[in-house]
Amino acid sequence: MALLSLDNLAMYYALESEWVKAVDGISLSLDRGETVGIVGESGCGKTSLILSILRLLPENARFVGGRIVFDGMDLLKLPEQQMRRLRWRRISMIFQNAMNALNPVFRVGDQVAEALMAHEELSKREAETKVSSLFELVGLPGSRMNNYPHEFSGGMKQRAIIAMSLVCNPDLIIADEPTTALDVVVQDQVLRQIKEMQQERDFAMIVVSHDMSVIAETCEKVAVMYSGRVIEQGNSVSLFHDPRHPYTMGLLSSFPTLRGEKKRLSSIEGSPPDLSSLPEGCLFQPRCPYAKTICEKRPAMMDLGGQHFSECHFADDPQLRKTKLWGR
Amino acid sequence: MAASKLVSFLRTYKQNDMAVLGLVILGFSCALAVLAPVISPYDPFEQTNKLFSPPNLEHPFGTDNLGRDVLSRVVWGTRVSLLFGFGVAGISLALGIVLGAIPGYFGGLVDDLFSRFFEIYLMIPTLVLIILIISIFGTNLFFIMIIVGVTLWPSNARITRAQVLALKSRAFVQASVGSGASHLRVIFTHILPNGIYPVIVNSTLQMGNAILTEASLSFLGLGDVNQVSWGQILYVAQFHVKTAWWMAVFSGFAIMMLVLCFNLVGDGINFVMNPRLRRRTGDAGS
Amino acid sequence: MQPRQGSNPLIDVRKLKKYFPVRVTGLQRFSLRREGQRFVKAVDDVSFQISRGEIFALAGESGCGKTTTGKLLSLLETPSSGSIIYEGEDLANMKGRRMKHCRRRIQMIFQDPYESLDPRFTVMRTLLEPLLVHNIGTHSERNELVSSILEKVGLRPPRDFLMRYPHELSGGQRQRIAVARAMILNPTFIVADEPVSMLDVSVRAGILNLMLQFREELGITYLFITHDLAVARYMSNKIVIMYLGRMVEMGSTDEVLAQPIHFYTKLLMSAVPTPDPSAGRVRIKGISEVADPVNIPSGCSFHPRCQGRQEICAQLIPEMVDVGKGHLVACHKA
Amino acid sequence: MGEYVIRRILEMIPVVLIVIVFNFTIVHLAPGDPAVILAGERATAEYVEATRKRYGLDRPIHEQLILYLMSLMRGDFGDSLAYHRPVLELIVEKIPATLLLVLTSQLVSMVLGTLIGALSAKKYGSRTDRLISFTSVILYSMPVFWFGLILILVFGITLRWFPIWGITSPEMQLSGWGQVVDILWHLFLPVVTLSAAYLTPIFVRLSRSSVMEVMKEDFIMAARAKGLTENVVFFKHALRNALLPTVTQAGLLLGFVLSGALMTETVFGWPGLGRFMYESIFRRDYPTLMGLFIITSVCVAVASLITDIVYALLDPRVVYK
Repeated sequence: MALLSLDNLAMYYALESEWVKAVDGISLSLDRGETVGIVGESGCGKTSLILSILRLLPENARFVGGRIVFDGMDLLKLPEQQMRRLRWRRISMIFQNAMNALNPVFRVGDQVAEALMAHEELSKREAETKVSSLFELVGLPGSRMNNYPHEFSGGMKQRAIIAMSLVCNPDLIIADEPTTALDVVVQDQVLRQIKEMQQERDFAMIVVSHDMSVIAETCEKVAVMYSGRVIEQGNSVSLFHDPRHPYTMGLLSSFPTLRGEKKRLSSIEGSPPDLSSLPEGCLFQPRCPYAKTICEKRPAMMDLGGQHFSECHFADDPQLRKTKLWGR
Repeated sequence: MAASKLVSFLRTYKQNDMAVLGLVILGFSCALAVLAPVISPYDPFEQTNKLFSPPNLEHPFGTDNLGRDVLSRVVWGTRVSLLFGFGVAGISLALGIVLGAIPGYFGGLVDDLFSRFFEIYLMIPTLVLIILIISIFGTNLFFIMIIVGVTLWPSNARITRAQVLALKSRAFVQASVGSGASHLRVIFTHILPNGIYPVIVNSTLQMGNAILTEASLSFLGLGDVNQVSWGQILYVAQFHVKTAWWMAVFSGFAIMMLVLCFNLVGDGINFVMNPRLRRRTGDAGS
Repeated sequence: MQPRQGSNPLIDVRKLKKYFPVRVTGLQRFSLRREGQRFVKAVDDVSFQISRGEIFALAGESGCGKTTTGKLLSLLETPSSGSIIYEGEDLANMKGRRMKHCRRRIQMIFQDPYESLDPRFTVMRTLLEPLLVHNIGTHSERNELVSSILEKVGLRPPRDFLMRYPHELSGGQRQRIAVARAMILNPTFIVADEPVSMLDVSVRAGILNLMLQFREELGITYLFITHDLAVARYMSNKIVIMYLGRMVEMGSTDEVLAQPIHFYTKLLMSAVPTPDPSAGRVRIKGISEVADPVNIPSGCSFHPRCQGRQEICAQLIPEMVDVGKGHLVACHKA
Repeated sequence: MGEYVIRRILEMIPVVLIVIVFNFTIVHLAPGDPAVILAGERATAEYVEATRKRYGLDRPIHEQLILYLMSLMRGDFGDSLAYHRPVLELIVEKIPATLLLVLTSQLVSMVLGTLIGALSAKKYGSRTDRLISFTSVILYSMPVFWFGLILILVFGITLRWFPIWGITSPEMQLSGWGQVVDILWHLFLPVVTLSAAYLTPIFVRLSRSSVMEVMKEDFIMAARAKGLTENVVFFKHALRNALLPTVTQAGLLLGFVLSGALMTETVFGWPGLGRFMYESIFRRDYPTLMGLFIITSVCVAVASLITDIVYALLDPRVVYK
């Protein structure tokens, strides 16, 4: 049984006169110890999706359909009290901006210990010992526990956040753009740290990023989000080597690489639809160079075998793969 | 373009009913001030032998120690208060923008001097200073207006400075500088239009403060005796609270309403211009 | 894309320095113990030449001084010392009319398109401003120019965009407006500071290709500032790698990125992830983080993080040494 | 820390100097003879001449300033025209009463205001929030002395629950705890006046807006994600951070607070600096008014120092060096 499965999940924000369909029918599953990457551009609903899992949404958010099943429990039916106990103990997070995720007026160590003591009957002393050894594990001197966040550098804060996410030994860690704010060398170190921790502790992970390279290097499975939906998903090797959705193909040909041959890049013209007035047909159709009349209809998720799915009418059409869609 | 901006401003402003209430009171007060000679039933200076008569049909707000009609005095007092409020806020706004924009934009020594000055200003109890000056130099209304205006400008200057400082490093301002625009052009077309609204809000609040200050000074016996002002009425009233409560109650209420409307309007402008104050909601879930 | 290395470069930067005094803030201001004034050496002894029609990349991590260098070259900051020779004139400490004249020729594209357009200005007004500042053309000529530049940056038809405000445009569209604003004065040199790093991945290529197109068609020269080596590789023909205000390696982009010599360049390159799940990459274990720019290490500022450090590295600042084909490295081991 | 305090005390010197120079300038700019201003309009010719000698008003202007500074340094603020006693002595006598009023009101207002404002922010947009906001803006709009008069009218004159004048009831001849209770009883209405119509609304607004700001921070989301209860999130993480701007503002408001206290004292006959100032205005007692200006400035400066220290205790990011 999957550790986490989202089943046709839909979460909208209620504005005064309209719905913003931030998550609009997403299905996704994740096994123990597995890492899935969610990739998408700003405004595609990826942050809303992960906050839905933890039920940490603003008050105007409404779940309008679907289920979130975690370890057999339907999270949307769980009373708030139990949901709160589940947070961090079972599902923890690594935040995008470590600077802002740490409260500036408390010691870093205390903030890590706080998460532990909220869920386990421990004395302050015991908690501190545990935090200290965790600090050493992520490569921070244990004595640094007593420092305040402003005394940490960016990379150190991100390490502290990693330590914090591990403190209750969760089954699942959600990492929201874990390295976006960091320089490339530190990013590399942090990503490696996360990977090492995962090998040691064997937790499952959801990594959210706009950076295809980060996803490619860290995740076994990838889901590509566009306008509140997952439009393609599969294991990362097949998705990166054989994308079956014009959007994914476009994304992959839109950024340069440091290694390998130099190719002319192409961009995806236009912009994603407004989440409060989505088009009737395929969401990507207005920007798609391959669009045909059939695309006026919303495509169904097509199973391409080998756990590879794509929401394109032509996903199994060999012609799509042969056509050079992007780049003049 | 300007018209459409005004329309959209008013549309958001309308959502805040308290702010609308403030605007209504303000309109009413302005009308009273303009129409005072027509509306007020008696001459505010006219002394009669009906001393201390409690509110009745003839004198809805009663009469004072010299037999003057309190209602008429309150109506006329609106003029002085409004004039004082606008005058003080105007002086403070003009000084504040100029003296705040210069240190903010040019920085360096001028800015250091301004910061030092402001720190010192904060430690000076302004009311005591105003009292000292006015008690020595006399209580002419316009003089008081200038003195109060001159003591209030630093807060406008501080806000202007902070705004200018924040805006001048913004990329769109840098872009304008980089394209060769002059300092004045940058300040007047990019910085001030984008940064002025907190200063406007503060000025609105200062109008209320100015009116309260005038009332306080009058209450302490430092008002202009040649003017009919609410503070003057209260000054006299304090000696007769036990016998003639109406003298104190109505004029004080008038002050409160006028100050209230400025505060509500200030909040209203802030509500429109500062989207962060509006409802926290998630939208396009980035 | 071989750089046409002319005998007289468009821009010749010599021993450029920019030190910012460290401002004491908050309560430290009240300290009785006044230490000597300290400086952040944002740009320290930087020299390079940019030829006409070249795209010259400045790369490095945050705080390496690349943005400050860009500001110095676009006249938004004045250098502490050194000179920037542009068409035979020194831009450092330039003033008045001559400065205004140079500003017309040198334009800038900023990182954040949400920041670089005045939120109260329509597209029309944003694009008219530089023309008005320099008193170019008649009313109708100016309108003509605005429309044609919108056309050139791919915002078609222009009339659909003229009356829009920045908040009514997407990130990519805004950045196109920013490019248009830089191009409308017909400049020779453009400083582009991370022009795509704030944009969504899918629209980045559009901006990059637009800039390449202007180079090909109009011979625009660019200083291209980026933290992303892959983007630098795509765009530039020459590259400088900076670290803590100093240049560590310079040369043709292909050469430097194919055969990096400085340990810092190697470290940077090894840290860049690959968008290919099956490609393993060799990672150099990085040591700690960039040092505090106020307390730059002695000698080679990179030495505490360097795998190949020797005794001399802590004592002597290495000079840029030519290792052949215009490839320069500041390393004692080079 | 100690060094920092010394530094801050040294910082006050320019403030005091500026205030003194200000006084000096005013006296010399004023219409009429400075000696008459300092000696009082009804003073005899001999007394005016004696005053002229005393302050050296017949000497060149820069010597006068130095003389004035010197005499102030000796603690000689001149003699009160009304009491014929040294001004400094009179002022020092009045400080404790004002301090009692200001500190009590400030404490009550900060605690109440912060909690009410936080509640308002927590229930943002609700009926409670609107009620709190509206009430506080109304209270804030009242002239503080008028509110005092109304309280006197209602609770003092009509209901006779509280005394309306002074700090004690001398006719009751109380001592010990009885006296303390008597003072508190007299203190009640002035404190209510100063808090309700002046200070509390300010703190409500400050606290409301800063709590609202803090609640949007990422670390609040992080605290919730950690599975902390909403109370811990709010009281531990949000309120502590929201206090910081409140304390800063409280420091900036000190001059303003003093003004309110002076007005309140006037209405209630509270025998502090405010009442004293009122009497001095009435009697055109300029040496006293000038002395009051200097002393109140020093008081505000000291209070701002204390505020800064409190701030530093709350915010670890502040470093003393």
